[in-house]
Amino acid sequence: ISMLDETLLFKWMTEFDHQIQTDKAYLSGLDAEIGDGDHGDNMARGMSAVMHTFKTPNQSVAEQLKAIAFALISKVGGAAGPLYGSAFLRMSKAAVDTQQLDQLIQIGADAIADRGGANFGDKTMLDVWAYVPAMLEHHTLSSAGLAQLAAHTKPMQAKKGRASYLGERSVGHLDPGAVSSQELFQALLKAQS
Amino acid sequence: ISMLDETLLFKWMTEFDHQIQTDKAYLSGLDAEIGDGDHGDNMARGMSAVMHTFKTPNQSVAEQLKAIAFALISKVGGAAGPLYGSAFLRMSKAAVDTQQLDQLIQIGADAIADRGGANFGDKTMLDVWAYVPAMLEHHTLSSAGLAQLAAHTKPMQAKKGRASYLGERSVGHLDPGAVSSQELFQALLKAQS
Amino acid sequence: MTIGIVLVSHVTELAQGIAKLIQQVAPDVPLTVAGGTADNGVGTDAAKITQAIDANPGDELMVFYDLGSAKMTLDLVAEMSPWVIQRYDTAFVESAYSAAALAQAGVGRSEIETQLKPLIIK
Amino acid sequence: MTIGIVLVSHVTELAQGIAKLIQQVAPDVPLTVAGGTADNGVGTDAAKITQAIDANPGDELMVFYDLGSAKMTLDLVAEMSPWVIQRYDTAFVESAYSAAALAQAGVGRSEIETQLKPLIIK
Ligand SMILES: Nc1ncnc2c1ncn2[C@@H]1O[C@H](COP(=O)(O)OP(=O)(O)O)[C@@H](O)[C@H]1O
Ligand SMILES: Nc1ncnc2c1ncn2[C@@H]1O[C@H](COP(=O)(O)OP(=O)(O)O)[C@@H](O)[C@H]1O
Ligand SMILES: [Mg+2]
Ligand SMILES: [Mg+2]
Ligand SMILES: [Mg+2]
Ligand SMILES: [Mg+2]
Repeated sequence: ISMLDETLLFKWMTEFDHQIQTDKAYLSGLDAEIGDGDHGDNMARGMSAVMHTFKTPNQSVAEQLKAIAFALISKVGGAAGPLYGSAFLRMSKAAVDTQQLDQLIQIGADAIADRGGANFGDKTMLDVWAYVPAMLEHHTLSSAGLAQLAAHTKPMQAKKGRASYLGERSVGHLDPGAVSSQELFQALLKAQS
Repeated sequence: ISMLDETLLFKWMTEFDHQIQTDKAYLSGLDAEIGDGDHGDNMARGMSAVMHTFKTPNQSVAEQLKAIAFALISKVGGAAGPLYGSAFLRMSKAAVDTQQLDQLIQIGADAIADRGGANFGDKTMLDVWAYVPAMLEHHTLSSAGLAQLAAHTKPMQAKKGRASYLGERSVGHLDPGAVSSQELFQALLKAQS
Repeated sequence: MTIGIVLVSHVTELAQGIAKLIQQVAPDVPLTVAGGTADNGVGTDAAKITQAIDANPGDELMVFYDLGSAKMTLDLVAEMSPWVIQRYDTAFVESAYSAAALAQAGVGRSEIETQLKPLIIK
Repeated sequence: MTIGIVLVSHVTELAQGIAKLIQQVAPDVPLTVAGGTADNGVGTDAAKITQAIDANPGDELMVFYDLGSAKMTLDLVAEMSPWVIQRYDTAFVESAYSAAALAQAGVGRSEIETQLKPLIIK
């Protein structure tokens, strides 16, 4: 089972930031279909702030996760802010006791579920986060598997977030938060390789 | 039974305008207790515009009533605008067929009830308007009687308008629209005397 | 039949603020607003409402408002207007947002109205 | 225990517009607002919300919001705050107006909450 240390966390966030900045317009475009068209811009702003937090030297994993959480909470400006932010905040608290990656991601997924009140199948980022811990535990996490998780949100009808206002019309579109979460965990794979 | 002609209408509105301008602060003060504190200012603005309509020469009673209605609708700016405005508008349509005052006021009261959806006892201007036609018909309209009608709104709980948001706390205050309506019909008495 | 949305508020900034929220999710839905009195005080102005209705290029207008006196002025104006105007006694911000998002997605008026039912509060 | 009201919106003008509507009927009720992102775009800003909560002199704060993401940021901020904060899933404009009018009349929080029940829509 892999562990989250300072080096991996830095590599992970660096890869994720890179991916988000590259896909900014794509993610906002997905959000324009069933939301307000800002998810890529929100995440790009948030991740720029996240990268700044690494300038503070000698932070523990817990401290670093907390700084990431606050950067996301402060800078994202959309629903993804308190959601990703709550995930990292709860992970930072847990990181005092465990650095086991699957456990930390599970704690993050729980935090997202608590903050947003979504269930599996509600067409949100939770539909990616919820399945990653088991994949990590069983060493089955793969880029293709992550892409499939995000793709599964396409036929779903949104029950939470702005897309839920569209009712049945939300069917047939990828959930932008699920796609950015797919990229988050693809970045983790890259950082580990 | 008294009839509404051009002369009486002019005298009536002149008296009402005078009373409203004098009592502007008092009426707004009543409205501040259970509303937004602008009823006197609203009515004063509206009546100034009403007085302007008399500058157009040789208007029939129907035409004049219509001009009054539009002045009130355009200038009052609060609930009293569409309410008094609807009353005068409906009266102007009826005035083509009848100039009988009690009938016209009854038509005005019906218009207020239709526009606002209030019932008797809902603590609105309707609690004055509704009783005036019968008083006119039976020659019992008096200044004291009108004061009593308005006073009756004091123990009522508001069911319509801003005061209704206060629930039970609206009890114990005069309804500002009932008081301005009291003044409207007191002005009619003065104009007739 | 394109749907147009009209917002009627006692306060200019309130109507414009909702418009800003809506335009983000419904850039193609015709939207016009009337807020405040003629001199931008708190209240409603029949002329502003008439203008918001006349200026809206939508074929059927869905109108949302804040408080009761806006409703009465709106009704008066709507009665004298030649357009197809429907007024909703629903939560102002939430229902205007929902209706706009649905209209943007091409949903028709009667289906939008079904979705607005739980938002009827006045 | 004085009641304070806090408005949290995705749009600065929207929060300020409701404030204008409310202040007219509730001049003595402490009212603070947080609207829009840090650069006044459409969205929510945790710092603005924190400030609106901290700056409100009310002893118990009743908080109203427009859309779900404002609610989540608000919840996050409220959890970290030492104050008594209650968030309402009610029609934004209508419930904030009602609560303010009642608070102005000296009505207590639990009685206000009873009156807000029919306005719960989210
Ligand atoms: N209640 C919720 N629970 C879980 N995820 C949610 C919820 N609401 C929104 N989301 C996620 O947030 C994403 C949208 O993020 P973003 O565009 O930044 O926020 P906003 O909708 O405020 O503009 C959605 O695609 C979805 O994955
Ligand atoms: N639905 C209604 N039906 C009848 N009268 C009403 C109604 N709503 C308000 N009123 C009357 O209007 C008066 C308030 O007028 P005004 O202060 O000009 O309007 P606003 O409340 O918009 O500021 C109330 O005192 C009441 O008599
Ligand atoms: Mg978005
Ligand atoms: Mg957004
Ligand atoms: Mg008033
Ligand atoms: Mg007013």
